[in-house]
Amino acid sequence: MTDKKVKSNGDERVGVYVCHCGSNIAGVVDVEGVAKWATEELGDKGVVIGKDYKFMCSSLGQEMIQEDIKKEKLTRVVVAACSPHLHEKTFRTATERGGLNPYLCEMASIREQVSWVHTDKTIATEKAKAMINGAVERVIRHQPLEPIRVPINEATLIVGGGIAGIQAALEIANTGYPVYLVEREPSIGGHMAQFDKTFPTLDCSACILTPRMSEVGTHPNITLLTWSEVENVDGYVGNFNVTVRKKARYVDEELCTGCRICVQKCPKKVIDDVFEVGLGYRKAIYTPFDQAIPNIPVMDAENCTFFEKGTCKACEKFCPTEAIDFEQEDEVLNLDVGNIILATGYDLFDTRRIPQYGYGKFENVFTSLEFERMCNAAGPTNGEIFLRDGKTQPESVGIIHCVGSRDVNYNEHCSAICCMQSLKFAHLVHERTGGKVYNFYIDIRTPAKDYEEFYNKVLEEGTMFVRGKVGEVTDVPRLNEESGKLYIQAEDTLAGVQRRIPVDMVILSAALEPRYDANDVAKQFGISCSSNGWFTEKHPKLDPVATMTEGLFIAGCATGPKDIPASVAQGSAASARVISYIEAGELELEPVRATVDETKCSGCLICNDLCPFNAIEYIEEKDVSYIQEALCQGCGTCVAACPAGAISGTGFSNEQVLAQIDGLLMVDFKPAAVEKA
Amino acid sequence: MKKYLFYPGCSMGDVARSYMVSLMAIKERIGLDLQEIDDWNCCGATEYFSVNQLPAHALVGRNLALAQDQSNGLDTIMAPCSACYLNLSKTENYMGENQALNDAVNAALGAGGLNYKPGSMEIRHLLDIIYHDIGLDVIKQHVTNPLKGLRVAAYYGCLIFRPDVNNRWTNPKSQMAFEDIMEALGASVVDYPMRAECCSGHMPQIDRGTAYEMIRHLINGAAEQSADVIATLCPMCQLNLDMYQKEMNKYFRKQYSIPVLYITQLMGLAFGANPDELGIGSEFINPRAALERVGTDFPEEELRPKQKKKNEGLPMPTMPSEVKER
Amino acid sequence: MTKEFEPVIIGFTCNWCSYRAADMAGTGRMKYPANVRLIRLMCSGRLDPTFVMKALASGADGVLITGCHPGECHYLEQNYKALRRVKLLKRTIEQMGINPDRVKLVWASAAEGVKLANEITKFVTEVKEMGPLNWPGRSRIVEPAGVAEEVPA
Amino acid sequence: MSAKAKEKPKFAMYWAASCGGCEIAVINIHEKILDVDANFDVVFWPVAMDAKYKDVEAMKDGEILLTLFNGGIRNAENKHIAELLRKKSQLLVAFGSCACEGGIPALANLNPVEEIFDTAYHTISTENPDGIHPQPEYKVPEGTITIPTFEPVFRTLDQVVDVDYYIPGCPPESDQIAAVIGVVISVLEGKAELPPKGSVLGVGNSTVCDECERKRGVKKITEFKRIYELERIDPELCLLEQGVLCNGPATASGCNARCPTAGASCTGCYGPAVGVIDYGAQLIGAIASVIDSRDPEEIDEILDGLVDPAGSFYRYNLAGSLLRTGAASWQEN
Amino acid sequence: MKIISDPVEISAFWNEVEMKTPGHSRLEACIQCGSCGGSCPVAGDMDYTPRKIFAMIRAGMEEEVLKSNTPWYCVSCYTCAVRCPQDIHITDIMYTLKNMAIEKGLCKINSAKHFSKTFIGYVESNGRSFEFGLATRQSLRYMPMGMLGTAAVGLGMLTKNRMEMTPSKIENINQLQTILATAKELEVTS
Repeated sequence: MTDKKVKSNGDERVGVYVCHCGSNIAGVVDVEGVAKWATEELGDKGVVIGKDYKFMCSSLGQEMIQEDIKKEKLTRVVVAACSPHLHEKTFRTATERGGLNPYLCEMASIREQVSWVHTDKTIATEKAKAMINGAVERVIRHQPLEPIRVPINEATLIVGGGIAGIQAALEIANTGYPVYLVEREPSIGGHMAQFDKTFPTLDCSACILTPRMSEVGTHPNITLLTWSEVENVDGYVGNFNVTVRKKARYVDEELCTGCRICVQKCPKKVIDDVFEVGLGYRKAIYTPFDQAIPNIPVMDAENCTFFEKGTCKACEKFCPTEAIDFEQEDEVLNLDVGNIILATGYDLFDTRRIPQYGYGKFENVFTSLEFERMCNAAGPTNGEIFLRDGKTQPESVGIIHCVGSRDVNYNEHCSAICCMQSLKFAHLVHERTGGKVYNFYIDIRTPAKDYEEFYNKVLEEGTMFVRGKVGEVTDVPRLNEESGKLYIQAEDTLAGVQRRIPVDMVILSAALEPRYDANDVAKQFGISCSSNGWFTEKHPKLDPVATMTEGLFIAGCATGPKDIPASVAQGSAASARVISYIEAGELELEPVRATVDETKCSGCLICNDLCPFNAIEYIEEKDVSYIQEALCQGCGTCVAACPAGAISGTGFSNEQVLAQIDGLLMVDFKPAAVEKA
Repeated sequence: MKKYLFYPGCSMGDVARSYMVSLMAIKERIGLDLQEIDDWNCCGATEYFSVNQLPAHALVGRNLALAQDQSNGLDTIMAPCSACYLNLSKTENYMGENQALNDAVNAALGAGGLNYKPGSMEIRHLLDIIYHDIGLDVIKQHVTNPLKGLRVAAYYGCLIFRPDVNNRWTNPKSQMAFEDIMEALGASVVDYPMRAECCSGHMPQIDRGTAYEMIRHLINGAAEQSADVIATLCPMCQLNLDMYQKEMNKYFRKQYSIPVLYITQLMGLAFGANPDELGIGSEFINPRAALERVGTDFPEEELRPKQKKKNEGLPMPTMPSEVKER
Repeated sequence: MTKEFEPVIIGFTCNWCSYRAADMAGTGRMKYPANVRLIRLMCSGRLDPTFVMKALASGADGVLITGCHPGECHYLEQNYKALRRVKLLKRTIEQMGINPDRVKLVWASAAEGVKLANEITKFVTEVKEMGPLNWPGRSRIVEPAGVAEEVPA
Repeated sequence: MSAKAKEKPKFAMYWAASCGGCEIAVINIHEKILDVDANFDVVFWPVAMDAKYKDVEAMKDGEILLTLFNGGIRNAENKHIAELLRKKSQLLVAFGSCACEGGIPALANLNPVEEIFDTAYHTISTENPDGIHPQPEYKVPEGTITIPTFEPVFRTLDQVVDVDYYIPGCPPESDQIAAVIGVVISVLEGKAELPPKGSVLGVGNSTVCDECERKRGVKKITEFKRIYELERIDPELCLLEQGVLCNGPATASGCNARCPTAGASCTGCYGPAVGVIDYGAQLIGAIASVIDSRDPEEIDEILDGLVDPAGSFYRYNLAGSLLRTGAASWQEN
Repeated sequence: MKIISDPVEISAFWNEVEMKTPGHSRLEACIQCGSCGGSCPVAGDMDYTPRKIFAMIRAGMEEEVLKSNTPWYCVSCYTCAVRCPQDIHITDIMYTLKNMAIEKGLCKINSAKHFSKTFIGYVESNGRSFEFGLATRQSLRYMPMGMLGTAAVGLGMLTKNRMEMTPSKIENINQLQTILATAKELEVTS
């Protein structure tokens, strides 16, 4: 009942151009024959000329096509030559110069798919004919297409206020464009703010970071939204609409002067699980650290005595500017931005997952981040290296590498920074306690500027290196002389023996892991995570800060473990990409897109979840689905999935493909033809 | 009544008869209905696998096949011996994931007119059943004679947690099953760091020096915590710690004397059964002295978890009830 | 039937991986039988089962569908949809008496020119063994007339 | 016949290979049937009146204005009459699923002729003590009697003759029939134009979901169930989302979603939406897309829940599909 | 000094180990981290740590590996296996090495070998193991010095009614024997 034969409207005038490519094609395919055949046999389809030429891609070849379009009033062009991935652009441009819409040109790859891979001339020639025939069938059903142009909003959203996010924000802001920097925590700074020294130069983390932080805090082009989270993302490159929830601080940012009297007066002391990673205390109203930006405290309602018991309000009583506001509520902001950079960073591996290392069981087993805080002059021990008792200096320290990294039971990846970090720790222990240090490693990886030199330095300081992944950490004596210490049991793989090394303190160089909510974030922004949970780049090497979604960029550890220099570099790279978009003012998108015919759409909601780019939205009132043109990447999955045939795809429509199938099948292998008759 | 297919394993017939006796003595009380697999054969222990693996798997395969044929509706095999438990579940599991092995084993079984379809049987250890299916509440209900003050070292041995082919013990909470059960019986469970270390397996047959050192390590650990009893879940463990304890003493000139009893024996005692109902008396280290204390009060300090003296220093990391699953 | 039967196979290739693999096979001058004729789609997710039905009805003896490896789809996850469609499609045509192996799904990345060439060679031999499909509809593609005549009455 | 009647345009209806439900559907238009009589001279309608083929043969070509042809082409007789009526009618309408796209009887295209006969004559469901097997020709004392020969495949009307319009449905909804007749009449009265040749009449331009009242969300199918396997059928929720295969999304609207509304899943009698080339294939593409799994084995497990895919996706469309038949029914051997 | 001429591609020995291990040993994935050697309760008494054994297998040092006591000292406690960062089936490989050592007559740890063999002897003739026979025969053979001690133990076992003087036998022993025989043939042919 429905027309199963896809008919061409017959009134197209097609030119077929067969390229010799020197002898590359002509050597195997009878190019003259094919061109002749096209004119003679495909006339009924509208082929008016078939020509062959030595090098179609040469300027002469292109001009020939342009001329014919004008002289012969061609409406369609077929070029049988190399792969479209090589010269589609060339011939589309030629077609355009000839005065036709560039998308009315189709290529048949008779070099890569015929002359280079087949030897039998007859068969090769037949296949070439088939492919040209298919191309003709297809091209006469092409629609003229116009590239989609989208204007680029100048504002940029950056999610994550770690060093990568800070870098990106400053680069863009300094170029003169507005930036919204959203940070989940009360202050920007990220993990870097927690560190003491940075390898290999050993300059103090705070000293190099805080100036950048305050620059962000005061920059006229940067709107800083800390204690805030992105709730929803709509729109597409150039015009994203983002909803941000600004959590109640219970402190009026206008009135607060950052004097922190409230913090001093607050009677409630709680363990700081975030910034001090559980190693120190903070108040119920607090700023995570002294140089916090913005310098405005946050009230932790869960622990605040007033919110618990209804009395106290010490902070309010003593606040000189009456900035405390217990009635304050979350604020929901709507931002229009043109581009988005995700710099959401990493989580530290939960070392409790490896029970045999005894973290949480033995008090003197510490994580790398705990140790960073301990070494930090502003940390809980004012930079002194103490055992958990808070006063004794360890005489011997064991540092275990690859805890939760390079281990199929936890994370297969190498966390990249642990080797250098552990070497840094070794140095700090030497420097501050003069104690013995053992590093237990599988391999030492120091592949960056001055890293190996640092390794040598640490070796010279007398750090002991045991090559072996630690079996277990225990406080149970096994050999007679043992007692009262922690014993690190490992195989010294270079000596080929098992060793039990007594230490006072153990530091676990824990793995860097994707954020626990990385997958949700990815889904929310319409990008994807690799199987191990890091954000996926558009291309891991050639486009490391872009994603498959236009206008969405990624930087820093969110894409995989990185040290500070690499994170900073990526922040700059991402900002450069954004700036180039903004400067261009508008973006041209490939017009290969899908569209919904609303009259046919029944709103059955089959297609809506199929698009990884969230391009398909369901319009309740009309009960139909709608495809956001600029978000659509043109894969065509929804076209194939629409049960009502309501979605059609430009450039690859059913009619085109079905016609091409018929076209390809029409020419038979001679022998086969005999068989089948 | 919860019903299971029951694979006792050779040891339950002789060296671990008391395990069998005590299990039989308590099973009704806790609502355990056991249908012994008819004409089961040895699981091969570690020995058979040492010589040729395929026949070893076939050996186990026969048990699985028999169970499958006799199951009528039941899908779980309960094994009280950790070694049997491991071998049964390992072969079951390997046949499932390795087609070649599956074909070979079934070819062998075929010769005996048998066949086993991987996945049709679930293999579980007695501890698993008691803890997950019966549950602590039921146990508590039956405690008439709480083991008050009896200091127990709950010893799992290797093969329950490792290799754990079916991930039955991944949840850290369940890794306290044995301790929890002992506490449910009213006993005082000591912190026993060696709870999951090796009892030395077949080592006494191969190198006594090595074996005795391992045994010493285990016994010493229990002694350090001044445990009255080591509670076990596996004939091999019981045998090594009990039978060779004196030998080990001689070897190292030590005077350890810690009786080693089966989980089921201690349950029986708490349920008010008398010792000989439970096969108590066949141990090499006489448990009487220890058991006489049952009921008498004992200072509670130094129990699991070790009381930490108030910490003025840096706070300890908080232990989550469950480790974050990723 | 003395002459060896030469099947005609239609291939649907993903623009990002397997079509480039075909290019690579070309540049690498790898030889494979000429029986396969490729159609470029943007993604294996574009594969409409109708295309396969059409190809089989119109005289193809086999259909080859190639896409990016699972997890490597240029459009993130659309190749899984292709996988599911092909699976369901195979079940359906099998019921209609067509050997489901005449439809084959192959993952081939842009780097796997060799793999693609080998897969094509392999598939061609497989289809040769299955013999011609020779669906009554096939001559419709030459002369679009009612199917009635070709059905043996 | 009255003199006036002669002036009336001629109407014919024929019942080829089908169940006859279509005929009843026409009667179901109640008093509107009188309009038919009022406006048409019914010259040929075997179910309703006595008429002989020769009467039709005697007519001049195109003498009949409108012929509603229900049922597909299964035997020589169907074919002969189809060709005859084509010649004699100005407007030949494929009426009902069987004529349009094959309908239920076309599912027989999955089996070879012998099997069809065996099933019909020699299975326990048939009482046939003398093992009678029909013969195209049979000698009796009086001579040779013949019955129409059975064709190897079941074909839609437009696979045998040229068709002007299509009215799908199993059977077509009576109000739709009435509406179409209404149109023709108003055309006769010069009040309306005929729709373009080949159009499908009596259907909406969307699909069943468009008319279905059930609540819908995005679909993630983790398991296929047959409707009786559901512990409880949610009266509000989309059946597909409850794991029941429902062809509604792919089936042309026009039936007011009768079945889904009544709690039975749509089986697709109204055929493909306008412009869809192969109903079953389209549906396969859609259903497979919303299966919620990436693991090949799991996918297979889920698909195992779909017993008889061909029969479900091509329930009414096999003859009209691209492949048209199963291999068995035409392949020699 | 010892220099090993590198085996072409993968050594035959390595292949054999891989082939004889049910499932996939993942031996090729070893990164020589030593978490096995670091976790092993008997590493101290082994000729070579498991890690080193794997390196030797890759180097094709068949004789040294099969003569070593390492596999025999493995108590199959699976500690290494569960901790291995590369999920190498260490315990299974140890079993394979034992099989091969016996097969090729390279096993130097007679006590272990014979213990296993005796054990198997009983299993194959009775379908069940037989502690008494085992203990006594093993002691007589390998611990004449310690015989007193063990005898005492053995005696204790009897008096404490923890040992049977006679082995118990399963009913359908023929079936079991056929199965095992077939399995052995298969193992050879495979």
